[in-house]
Amino acid sequence: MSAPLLLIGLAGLFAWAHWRTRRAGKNDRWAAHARRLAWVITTTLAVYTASFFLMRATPGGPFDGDRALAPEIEARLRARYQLDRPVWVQWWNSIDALARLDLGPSMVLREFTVQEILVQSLPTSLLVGTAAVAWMILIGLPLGLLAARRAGQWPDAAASLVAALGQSLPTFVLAGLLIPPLVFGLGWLPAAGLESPAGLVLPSLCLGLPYGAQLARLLRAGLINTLDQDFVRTARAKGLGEARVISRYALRGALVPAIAFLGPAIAGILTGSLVVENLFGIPGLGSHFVQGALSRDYPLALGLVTIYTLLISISTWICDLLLVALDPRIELG
Amino acid sequence: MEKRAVILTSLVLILGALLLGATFWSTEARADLTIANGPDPRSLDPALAQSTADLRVAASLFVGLVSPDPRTLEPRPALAKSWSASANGQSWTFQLRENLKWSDGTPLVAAEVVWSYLRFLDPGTGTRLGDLLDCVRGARHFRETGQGRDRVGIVAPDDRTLHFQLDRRTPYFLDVLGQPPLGVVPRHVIESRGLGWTRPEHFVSAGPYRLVTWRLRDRVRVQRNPLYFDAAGVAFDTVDFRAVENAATMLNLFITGGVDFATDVPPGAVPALLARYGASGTREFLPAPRLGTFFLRVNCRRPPFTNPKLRAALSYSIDREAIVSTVTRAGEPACRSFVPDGVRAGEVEYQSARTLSFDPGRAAELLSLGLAEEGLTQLPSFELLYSPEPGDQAIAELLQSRWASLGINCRLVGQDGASIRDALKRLDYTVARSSWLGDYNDPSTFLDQYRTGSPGNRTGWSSEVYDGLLARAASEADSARAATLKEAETHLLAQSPILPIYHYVSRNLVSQRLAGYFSNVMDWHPPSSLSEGTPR
Amino acid sequence: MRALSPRPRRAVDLVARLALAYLAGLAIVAALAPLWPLEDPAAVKLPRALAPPGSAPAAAVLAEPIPRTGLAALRRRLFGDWSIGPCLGTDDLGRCLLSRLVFGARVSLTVAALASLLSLVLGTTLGLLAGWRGGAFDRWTMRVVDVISALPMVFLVIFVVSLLRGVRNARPDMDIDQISVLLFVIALTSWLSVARLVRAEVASLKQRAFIDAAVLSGLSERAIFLRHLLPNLLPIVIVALTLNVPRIFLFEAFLSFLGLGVEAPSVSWGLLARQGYDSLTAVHATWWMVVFPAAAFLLTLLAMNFLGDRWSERLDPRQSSEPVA
Amino acid sequence: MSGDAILTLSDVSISFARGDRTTQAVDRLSFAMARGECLALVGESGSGKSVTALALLGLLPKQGTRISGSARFDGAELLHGGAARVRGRRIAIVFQDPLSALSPYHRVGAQIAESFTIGGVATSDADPKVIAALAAVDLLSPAEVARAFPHQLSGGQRQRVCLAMAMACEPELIILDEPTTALDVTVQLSILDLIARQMRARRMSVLFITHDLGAAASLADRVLVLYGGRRCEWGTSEEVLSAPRHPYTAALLAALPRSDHPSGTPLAAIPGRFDRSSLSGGCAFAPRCAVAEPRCRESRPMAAPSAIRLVDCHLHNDGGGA
Repeated sequence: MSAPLLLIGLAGLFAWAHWRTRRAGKNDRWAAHARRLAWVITTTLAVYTASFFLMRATPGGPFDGDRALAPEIEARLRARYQLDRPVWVQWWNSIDALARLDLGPSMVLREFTVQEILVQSLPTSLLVGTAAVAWMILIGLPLGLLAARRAGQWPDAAASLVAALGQSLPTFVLAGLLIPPLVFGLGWLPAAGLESPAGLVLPSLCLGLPYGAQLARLLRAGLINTLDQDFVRTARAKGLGEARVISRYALRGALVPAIAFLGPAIAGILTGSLVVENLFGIPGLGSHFVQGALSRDYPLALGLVTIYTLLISISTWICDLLLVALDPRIELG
Repeated sequence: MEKRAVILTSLVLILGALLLGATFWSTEARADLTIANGPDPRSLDPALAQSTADLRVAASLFVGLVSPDPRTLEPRPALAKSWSASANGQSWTFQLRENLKWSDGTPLVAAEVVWSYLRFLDPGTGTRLGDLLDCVRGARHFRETGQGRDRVGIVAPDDRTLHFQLDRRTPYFLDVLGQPPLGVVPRHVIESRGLGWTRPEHFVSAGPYRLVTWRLRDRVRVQRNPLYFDAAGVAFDTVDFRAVENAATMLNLFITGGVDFATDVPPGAVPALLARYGASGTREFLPAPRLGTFFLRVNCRRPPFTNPKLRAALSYSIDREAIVSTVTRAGEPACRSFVPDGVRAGEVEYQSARTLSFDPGRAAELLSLGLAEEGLTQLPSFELLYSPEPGDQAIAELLQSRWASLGINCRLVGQDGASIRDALKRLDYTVARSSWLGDYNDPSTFLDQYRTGSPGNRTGWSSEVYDGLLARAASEADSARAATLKEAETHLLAQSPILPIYHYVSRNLVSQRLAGYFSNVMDWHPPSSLSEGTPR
Repeated sequence: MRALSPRPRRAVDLVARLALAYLAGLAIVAALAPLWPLEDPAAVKLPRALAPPGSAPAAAVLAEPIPRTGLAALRRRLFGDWSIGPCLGTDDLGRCLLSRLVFGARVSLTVAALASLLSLVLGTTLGLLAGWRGGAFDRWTMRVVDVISALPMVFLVIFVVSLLRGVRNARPDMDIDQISVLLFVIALTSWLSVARLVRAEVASLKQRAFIDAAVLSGLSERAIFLRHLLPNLLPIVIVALTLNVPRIFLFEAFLSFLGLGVEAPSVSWGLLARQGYDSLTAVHATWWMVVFPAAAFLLTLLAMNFLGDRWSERLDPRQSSEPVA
Repeated sequence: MSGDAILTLSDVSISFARGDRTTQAVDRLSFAMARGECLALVGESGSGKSVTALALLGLLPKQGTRISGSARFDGAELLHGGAARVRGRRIAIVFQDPLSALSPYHRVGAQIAESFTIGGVATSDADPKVIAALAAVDLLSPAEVARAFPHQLSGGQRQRVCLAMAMACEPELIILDEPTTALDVTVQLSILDLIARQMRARRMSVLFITHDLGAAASLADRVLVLYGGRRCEWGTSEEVLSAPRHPYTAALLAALPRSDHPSGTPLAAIPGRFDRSSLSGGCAFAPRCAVAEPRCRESRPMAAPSAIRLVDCHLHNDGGGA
């Protein structure tokens, strides 16, 4: 019985945070972290539960195929995966397993447990995701800076054009347009697969470009705002060079909305990789996620939902920490 | 301070990314033969294989008693060296080859083959294709109930002899035995490893190849099995089955030389491919008819389509030629019947019913007749379920537009595969797209599905006449049987629980450097029979 | 005093006006789609399938039953049987691409506009309240935001589509279509980012002196919101919205890629993009099926971004004041 | 003018173009200040004081701003990009609102330390200097203040921080742009006192921008009165403030609350308000001037150069000024 332990632990964490806040004051860092951790777990459980019942409410099951299974076979399969029990019991049991960090066996990829699938595909997704985030920053930062510094002039317009281009083309169209010149024309990059570092370029670019474009626009708006502020003027008056004024002062303020956007963006990059995985034949999480949902592979889909929730929660957590580090006026929630 | 933190974080990120990357980039050298296999195989266990992608991998890893010739599809000796049938065709005896060995060196004996077949039938295994062996005495009962395992008519009198007792004369029995799902699996590994026996570290087989790696969504790599009885005849040492779902990606890989064999092509590219790689080009793209039909199911329990005239009206109003010439475009034959041409029925070739046609006049006539019978003035709008597969939507739109001009209004509902299957299973649909690929080279693999209560029926249609005809055919000799089956098919098409649209063709892109590729109706191209060849 | 903002140049204003005119024009064209002398976007004309722009003859429009009321009837009266014809080419079923783009704009823009509106109202309100009130309300609101944003969209779509089919079968009189589903799902999620941004901005605005002054001067919460917070939030909200619209477009396109987008005979830009992608292969490309939908996306978002930037600069209270010394 | 002028402005004009409108913020302003001197630039809002200060440091936005004339600092031209070389090192500025002038994202100590490093102090040596600088501006616990973020300090503390930052490089000229306007009255006095002491101790030249004649009187050696971007009167603070010759200066002084007036005496307000659009070829103050004559509206009065006293008024110059 691990689920009750988990719930007790969770309540304990909340209680400790509360106690600590009382003793050490409102701004205590440890209390804030403990509360945050407790909320991450709560959110994960809530999302898990919501997805669990959502999945069970959708028609179809993991054992449906183009060819029907004989009733006896289906009954045995259902019994093997405990699908013959009441839904509430199944839910409780799966929470119990989750508390033991056991995500269960996949019902469609029957030779694998969900953990094994994760071990195989999570690194790929992280790799592609990291590269995409790198593209995002590589594209978004200079483009945003350029547009803000030359607001209203032609470099601004050009940057806007690039940003709109990156934002407006669906990933598959983008890939469709990038592949012919880069793969067939110049022959620099492989058409698909991750067999070499070159194979990483196109998928991560397709994945990161839209977010880079969004980042550029947010940075532009933020920079135009902060470049106008008094403290930037003070920094200039001090005799700081323009580069340092921007990197140390103006960017600081402009990064606040950008970082607030980064959390969901990273989540989007991690979860939105389905199309890219499909187009470039990359063995990541995204296709498992959608396939798990479409083929009603309950444990796989729910396991991935859990992982995604954790990844999203943690990335927003990190972004919130970054925000606090960036802007001391913001308190740790 | 922040600067240091930023530098440190980026260093960690870059290092992490490189480390992650290293796990991919240190992979083995390229395989001798790379096949873009379509979606991930769901299982490497031949008994659990269902999609063509699964079966392609299973067929390279496992082998059964016989194996279809890649050119003629004639059953050829595989594990069995010879066989004989009794005069009434109900009793079969097979002699295994000498010195058969599993890939781990364990000898392979007849008892294991029996165990393999019984495992295939065992409801606990969970195979979908169990009805393949329904002709074997007691097989169906065991498969459906889990009872009577020892009464199934498969026995091994000694280590090298196998004996099958059939319920009825089955002209396609050898074709069935040659199917990949009936590949023989190693009892000694399965009993000790359970579900995990297909992992590379435990994997044992008797087929042309053995498993090296299986990375989900990436590839299955196999290597020549030196203990395979015909190991010398296997040309390629390593074969990669790459999981590539997107047909456009397959094409890109093929063109850039990333794969030697692509199993699908994007529909939009077909005309250009035919021109450049077709019969007058490099001959790398040669679509050929195969045993499979794309069709619509009509729910015969949902009014007003309980009326066969209305169903037939739908059928007569489908312009099948338009669909194959504008949507599929790879030379798919428009359906004139449900069973494709070129099917053999035992020793004779099956002549299908060929009663379908595009006849708007007849459709309108049947429509008004049917509506009158149902007391309706207009056909109520109904739903047509289609799946996200490429081309499906275009077909649905074409149908919708054509039917609209006849006053037949339907609403298109795009649903994922699981939802469609569920709707079919619960008979909660009106019209839905479906497809059927024949399991073996005989009309019964198509026609048996519409027998009352058959799991493949899923239309709610039931006809005593049809069931009677099929039962009669089962006991007849080849040519009489073919005629009876044709009569049954004619009845099926007249009743129209299904509306066949087109027959599938193979859509393989095969590199010029491969020899041993032959077009056939089963789209059967085992990698073990391919070899390095001179350009065609 | 505040430093002076750069002087917007005449050319910039001209482009802003052009962008506004384009969007307004697009909205009108889309809203009145049935009025224009276009072909039926769903009318299949196989003989002229995949015809390049301008090469195919216009099809007779009167083949379909004549509508009695509404825009379509007015169109009959104005233009009769005449139509512009497929000057942007036709798709694989011979349908007029121009007409499909116009009717697709209807769906895509409606979805984007409604979802934006909802995200504006819901996201700003909740973000403002959460950022302003802080404490438990803030925590709970942001938790809800977290939970919803962690909910996988694909599930939601599949779930809602299936559910809706059940409702539709039970109540055929209720005219629900896939577009409503799309709206529902997108609306449910598009407000999240706005709420997050607004909350962060309010939390930082709260520290500013002028808000303190407003609070100390005994201004009501409502007045503070309306007079002090909202004007300061507008720039960031507008940018967030112009970020949201492409996200909605892309999500719709993503659904079309999965085959779960709008149902035929409805068209959307996402669907057209998907068809464009399908027609783009290594051996063959019907360029007009890629270029025109992509251009539609691009122009619209470009106009929206440009206008958004201009607005957020204009509306920024710190920049509207005259230079004073 | 004085031979040892540290700053000399001649005919400096600054205008902003925004949209279709052009605003003349500073109009042919000329003055000189001597080394070690404190010059108060006095005028009401909109008179061009701060714009002049920003222009001297090259901090006005480039776009839409037109600057003409010349401003020489120790012989070197400041306008047209020259300010960047001396900014922070030789000329420092303290702004009006210390909260917005300090970066909310950085600790106070780090912001001051940066000024030291600009002045050539090694990063590692900056910290003790920061503490010393903070102590020098009368902050009680300098180490604590150095660790604080601006929003954690009081208004007075912040302005002291700004002063410390401005003085970090030992500038020759320090510009104080209404340094006390945003502060409480009591704090204002202590800050003014601090400035006076530092000024004397460090022998800095100070350009003191204020609208507060009292503050100007207490700090400045000389006073320059500005109206509508134009010079009105220049002279020693004693002369200008006790014997104003320009009607505007006189009116300004009359509007000042005085302790020797019995309470209840209404303040003398200057009638009308400054309206940039009424600026014409004549005297800028003419529309509001009680003694204006027709010629005041027609030609702009310009005093002949003088080292002692300048009054840009027709009436005064008629009277055979100095």
